[in-house]
Amino acid sequence: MSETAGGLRIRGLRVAFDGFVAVDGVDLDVAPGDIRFLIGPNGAGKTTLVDAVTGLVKATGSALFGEQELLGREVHRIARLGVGRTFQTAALFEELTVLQNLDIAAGAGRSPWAMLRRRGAVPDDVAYTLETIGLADRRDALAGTLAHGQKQWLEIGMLLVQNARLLLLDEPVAGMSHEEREATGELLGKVAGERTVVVIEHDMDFLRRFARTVTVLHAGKVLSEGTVAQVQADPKVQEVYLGHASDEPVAQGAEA
Amino acid sequence: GSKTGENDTAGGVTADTSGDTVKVGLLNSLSGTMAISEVTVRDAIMLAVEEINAAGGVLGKKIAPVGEDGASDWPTFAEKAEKLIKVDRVAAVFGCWTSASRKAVKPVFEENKALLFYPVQYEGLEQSPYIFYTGATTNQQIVPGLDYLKAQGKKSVYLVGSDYVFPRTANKIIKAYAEANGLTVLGEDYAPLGSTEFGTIVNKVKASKAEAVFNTLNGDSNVAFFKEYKSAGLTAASMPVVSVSIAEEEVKSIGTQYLAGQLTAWNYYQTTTGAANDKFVKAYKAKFGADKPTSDPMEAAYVSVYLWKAMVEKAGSFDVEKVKGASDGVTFEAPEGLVTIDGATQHIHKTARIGKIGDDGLITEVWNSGGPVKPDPYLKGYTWATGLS
Amino acid sequence: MTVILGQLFTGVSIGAVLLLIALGLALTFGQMNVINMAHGEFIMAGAYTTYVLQQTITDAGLSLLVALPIAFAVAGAMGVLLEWALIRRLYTRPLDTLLVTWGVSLMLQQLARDVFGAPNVQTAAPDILTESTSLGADLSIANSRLFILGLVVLAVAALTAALKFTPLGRRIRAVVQNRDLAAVSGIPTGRVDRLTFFIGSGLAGVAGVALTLLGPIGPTMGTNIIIDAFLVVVVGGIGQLKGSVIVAFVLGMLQAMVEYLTTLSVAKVIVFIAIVAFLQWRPQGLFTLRTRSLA
Amino acid sequence: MLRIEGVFAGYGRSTVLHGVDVTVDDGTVTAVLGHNGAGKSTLLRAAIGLLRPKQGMVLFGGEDVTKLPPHVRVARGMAYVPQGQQCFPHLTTAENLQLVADGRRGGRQAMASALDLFPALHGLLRRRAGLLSGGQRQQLAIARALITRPKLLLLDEPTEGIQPNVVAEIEQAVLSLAGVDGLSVLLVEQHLGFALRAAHRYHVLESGRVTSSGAGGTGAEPAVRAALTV
Amino acid sequence: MSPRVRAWLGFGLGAVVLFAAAPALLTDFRLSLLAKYLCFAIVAVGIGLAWGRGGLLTLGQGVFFGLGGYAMAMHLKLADAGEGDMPDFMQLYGQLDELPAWWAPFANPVFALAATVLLPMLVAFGLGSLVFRRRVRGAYFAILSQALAAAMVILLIGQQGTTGGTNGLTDIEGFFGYDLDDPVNQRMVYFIIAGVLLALLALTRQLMHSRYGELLVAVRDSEERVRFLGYNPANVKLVAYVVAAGMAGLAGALFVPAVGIISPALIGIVPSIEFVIGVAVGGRAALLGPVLGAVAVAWAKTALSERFPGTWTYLQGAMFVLVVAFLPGGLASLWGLVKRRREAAVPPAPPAEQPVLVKEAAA
Ligand SMILES: Nc1ncnc2c1ncn2[C@@H]1O[C@H](COP(=O)(O)OP(=O)(O)OP(=O)(O)O)[C@@H](O)[C@H]1O
Ligand SMILES: Nc1ncnc2c1ncn2[C@@H]1O[C@H](COP(=O)(O)OP(=O)(O)OP(=O)(O)O)[C@@H](O)[C@H]1O
Ligand SMILES: NC(N)=O
Ligand SMILES: [Mg+2]
Ligand SMILES: [Mg+2]
Repeated sequence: MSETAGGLRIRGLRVAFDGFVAVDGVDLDVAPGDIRFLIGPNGAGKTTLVDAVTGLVKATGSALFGEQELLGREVHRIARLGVGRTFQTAALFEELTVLQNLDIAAGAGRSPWAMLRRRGAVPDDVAYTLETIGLADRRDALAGTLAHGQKQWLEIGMLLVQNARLLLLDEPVAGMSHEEREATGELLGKVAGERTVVVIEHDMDFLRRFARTVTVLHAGKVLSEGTVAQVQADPKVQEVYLGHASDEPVAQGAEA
Repeated sequence: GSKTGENDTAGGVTADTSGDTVKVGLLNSLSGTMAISEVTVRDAIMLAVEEINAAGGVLGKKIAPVGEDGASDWPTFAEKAEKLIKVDRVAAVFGCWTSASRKAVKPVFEENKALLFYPVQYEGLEQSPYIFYTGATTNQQIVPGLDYLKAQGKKSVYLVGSDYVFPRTANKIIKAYAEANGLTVLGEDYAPLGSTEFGTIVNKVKASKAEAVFNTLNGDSNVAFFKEYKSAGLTAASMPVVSVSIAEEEVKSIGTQYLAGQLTAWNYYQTTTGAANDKFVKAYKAKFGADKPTSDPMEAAYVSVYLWKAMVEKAGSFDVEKVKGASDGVTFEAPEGLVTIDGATQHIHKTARIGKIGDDGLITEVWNSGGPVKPDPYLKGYTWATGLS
Repeated sequence: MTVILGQLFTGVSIGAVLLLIALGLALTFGQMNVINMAHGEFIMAGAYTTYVLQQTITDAGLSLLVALPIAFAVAGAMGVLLEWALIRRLYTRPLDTLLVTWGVSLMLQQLARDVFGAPNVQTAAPDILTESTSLGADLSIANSRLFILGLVVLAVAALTAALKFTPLGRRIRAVVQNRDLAAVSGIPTGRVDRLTFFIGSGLAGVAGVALTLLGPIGPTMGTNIIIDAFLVVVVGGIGQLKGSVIVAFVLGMLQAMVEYLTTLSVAKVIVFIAIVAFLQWRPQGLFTLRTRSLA
Repeated sequence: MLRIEGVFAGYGRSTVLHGVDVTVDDGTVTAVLGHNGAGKSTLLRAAIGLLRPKQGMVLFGGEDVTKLPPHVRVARGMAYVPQGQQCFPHLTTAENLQLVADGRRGGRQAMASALDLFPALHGLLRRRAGLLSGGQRQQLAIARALITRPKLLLLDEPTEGIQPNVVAEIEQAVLSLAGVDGLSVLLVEQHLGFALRAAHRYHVLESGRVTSSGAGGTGAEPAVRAALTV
Repeated sequence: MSPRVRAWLGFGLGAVVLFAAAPALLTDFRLSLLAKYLCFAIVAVGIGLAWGRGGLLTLGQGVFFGLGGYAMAMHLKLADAGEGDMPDFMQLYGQLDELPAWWAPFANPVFALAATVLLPMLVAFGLGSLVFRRRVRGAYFAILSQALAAAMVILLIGQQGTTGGTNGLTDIEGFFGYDLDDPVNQRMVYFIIAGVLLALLALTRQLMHSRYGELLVAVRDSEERVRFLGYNPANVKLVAYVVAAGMAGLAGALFVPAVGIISPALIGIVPSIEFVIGVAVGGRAALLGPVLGAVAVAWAKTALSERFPGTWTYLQGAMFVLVVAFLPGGLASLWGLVKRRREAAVPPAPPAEQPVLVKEAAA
């Protein structure tokens, strides 16, 4: 695996479910090392886009990570190319400990021989990540017993040890307190650069603090793209997503 | 330990005959698919044991039965046989129904030089030195059944059976017979034991336009087969079925609605005449209920206990080898008529009977062999059968 | 030609029997995820109910008709008892229900043996159901099979309507999909579970009554058919009644055709191979309900 | 309306709540704030009856409901929106709502007004809920709870995953329901701004204990932040 | 005590029980029964791995047990028959003129021995590859594996001439030149079985505690998630399934000299479920649970049916029901429960709560 992050280049991505088009011809370029925020109304197709890129749903078009075409590959092969993701509702191995969760995430490239042996000491990257995500003291707790927010941190931690070069994070700070969002944001800032990060979020404060570039999806299409300020100022975005003053009725447009 | 081929160092286990009782083993399926049939056999054995005990026992000792459940599972039969022999040290074991269970226990009895009395009609081609066969072998049931069909002028048959040793072997014999006797076998079908879906088989039978059906189905399958048979518009008049595993008990569970007029081949029916049978039927009903019919395997099991008693008394000992040695020519006035042990084969002379199922659920004899038929498990006396064994 | 038509009908009727047996499972297994190995013994209970009724109601036709609702109630009640005593503790570990109910099925078989005796028992069928309807030259259709086909059609229609359109149907489905959420949505989950189990088991009782027309009535009558019935539900797609319906008839047809050309044993093996092959194509059964969650 | 008194609760052998007292007065909004893992969700689960307290009492409308199962509490007028966008995945959106409306007087109308609050759901009525997007599911979950026309609403992070303009709507709705219809709300929320704007009172939960409480309103924010950063 | 020390002590204790205590205390008959139970225990160890750790409820282990058993029995039958001769049953039922081609290689002891393990593994690999890759799982897999057992039985029964049909292969007299009638040789067979069991336990322990073992649990909990980490869960499951099949095959092979018969009755649906129940009764996820359970269930079956031949099925059924329903961790969890009770003596034992809001009904 190359040590430099690749960029993500999506062309004409289209996902349809029994006639309903969830992602409708999206073009998207994320430069290597960027942190791109992906926002848009509920049901705009953000998660579906990530699903398509990671092989969970079938899609047409093209999604290149670096030189590699991702579409049409199996999920685990895409993961091995260095694409990692988190889920909108946390998906952990609930009956394994925090440490075991991380160790498994770290180990997809291990040889069969290594797999058949015990984990000796805690691997360095795992130990480091445990500290980073603040779960060092819950190392031996079963993941199923973590609180909601802790689970999300663990998920991010798993991506880190997985050494993913393209991180696709689906609402990573949902349910986190303000301080924790800050910490998470800073963490993301740190890992970007050598990795390319795509974050889906609805928290505008968070977005303002940490986004470099933003893409707005609406009804499966790109509605707007640019810097935080540009996007915020876009009346179309205000209309379908941000809303105006709280007393004004807001149009809902996500679904026909 | 000893290598194969070296002299057998293992001796038999001698029965425990100390005290004033002698133990015998009862080995039948009380659970699982075969319980349907085997429980009645157990009942018949118990009846014989009680009668014998009431009459003073065997060589002055009361019989103490030790029951084990074979659970319709052949390896379990083997385990339980070994337990009866080695732990309980019984003088003889009565039981088994399916040939598969007998095949499973056979080495156990041979290895331990212990006695098994096997009470069910079977496919022949076997002769273990430690088994006494009190049910019919093929020349006492299958062959007479075929002779009867031939005498009725039937020219073609369809063979239907359960998928296991007895029916497959019986059908092999039937085919050999058919070839030599101008009978055409129009088809042959097997259903796994316990199978209850006979739509297709009956369609095939019907389409074959055979003049008769020879039925070696066992157990539950018979019920489904005959219900389907009647539903297809086939009757005893248009296409009679000769069955070799349907006795009074099965008739009762299928219903005369479906069976009336059909034929069976056995050595005994509840309606068989004679004082010995009157006594047997009366005693059985008194013990187990007036609605409980007696049947051929039950009778054979009942007889087997008396035969063992007679052998023991003739030998004057419970010792297995002595009992075996005394067996030849031992007779018993059985419900089916006089039976005699053939010491050479350890089978018994039995009267063959063809019966017709009546509306009352009883089977009445329509033909018999006129007297006991000498057992011929390897069909050595039949030229058409050369090459079968 | 008549043979082929005859076999076609045999296939349909095998399918009808399969479906009748599988219908209750489509509820208890398909909807509730309970792998009830004692389902066969509930069928047996239905058959014995017919037998017991015939001891007092001697008219075969009448007793059969009376037996249908009573067997439904008897088997249903057994189901409720089972649910209350055991199953409700096992909703979080669905596969364990298989093992527990296996134990229950052993006990029920022994119970039948002790109550009714080890040998099979007999019931009389109304004469018309032991005969056949002739459809011209050599082709006839067994009335008992027609009766069962009618019964199945009726049962499927009623069950479909109940699940799809009634509040009860919604509740049943909601409870299995998310038990806690159902509870906090105001649904008495315990009662819904028991009711579902009552209906599913009751259908087994009805199947038992119908089976007295075709096969043996004895302690082990349930064991032989139960695996096939589970296969029907699995291949049809868990949670989907229409899948079970289609699959039952397709398997019945396949079985009849292959058996006609070969033997019953070969037909069973081929059906199995066909099922494995089919699951290669549709691993979650004919009809599946996908969700986006990873569970 | 709701009084939680000295509740100890947890999972298996571990205790999460250590003697929590929280009161929600009639027609008011009470916010529960706290870090991840503090026990906020656990508190709501104990309140609705998914978790039986090891000790302590839950009183609803003056009645001790500690031993009542959840569906009975719902019948008495409690409603609960769990954390995590929960739904009945194989039921359609309409069925998810209908399920709660079934057999309820005025259910049909309640359903209509819940849908008015979340117009985005209109177009999704025939889609199975398991296929909805996260935010759509969350909207559905809130709508579902409102259909019972509860007296007390337990909301566990209701705005998680919802687009900003809809968050504003929900905020409006909560305020108006509490103000106009006399609904009481127990609100767990990370979004401090929203929580304090909506709440009449707040409690901060730390490691299963209430460590500070006070009156709501945006003015309380500094105090709460201070309490939370300890 | 460190886990490693405890493990060694455990193995030591096991060895003493199996190699010293049991042979000293039991009669030949009971020892031969124990040998049989230990064969079941070997199957159970494999199921513990595949099901307890991997979540693969395999209701068809009888098939692999049978493959191993038949491979061994075929060799022994051929050896009994002697060079160039056919086994007795073939002459009786098969009326074959010569040995079927697929029997011939089993005359070679090395081939036959290898086949006892490799054949089941190969079949498991074939079926597993198909099924796991297509993500057939949960109840689907369970029912399918059960149907496999049914199909296998039907197949064997249908081929009476070459497989012995329902009878199976019986009347096996020798074991690589040793006469199986001789109690001394029976003991030898027992010791081999006990040794194999201990060795497989050691192997399984290593597997369970390895990274692979953790991954297996992860796959059980969330197969899809594992995929997103770059693993192919199909392969992870396949390993457990194939290993379990190999163990079952070996157990079947050892069963033949111990009991002297292999037949379809040992490999169908019922025995396959009984294997799994043994594991559940003992404790599926623990290392020793399956062993304890398999031996306990088999022993109880023997003991109960001897003592209560008419009613033992009630007792057996009740045992399955009670243990599985009320003691999900099996007998192996009793120890932990007792220990916990004692620890929890001061604060009242809290009621166990169900996990909250199960996101979606598990398959
Ligand atoms: N398998 C599917 N079948 C049908 N419709 C689907 C399927 N998956 C997603 N959808 C629909 O596609 C649309 C896009 O969903 P997606 O989850 O991508 O939205 P999102 O942008 O992530 O929204 P949110 O912010 O609420 O998470 C939604 O309307 C959803 O209902
Ligand atoms: N099912 C469970 N089993 C065991 N422990 C649990 C379970 N659910 C939660 N916990 C533990 O209880 C504690 C409190 O969890 P809870 O979900 O109430 O926190 P929370 O305050 O709602 O956090 P968040 O803001 O992340 O939702 C946490 O430490 C968690 O690990
Ligand atoms: N011997 C028989 N009927 O199996
Ligand atoms: Mg989303
Ligand atoms: Mg929470």
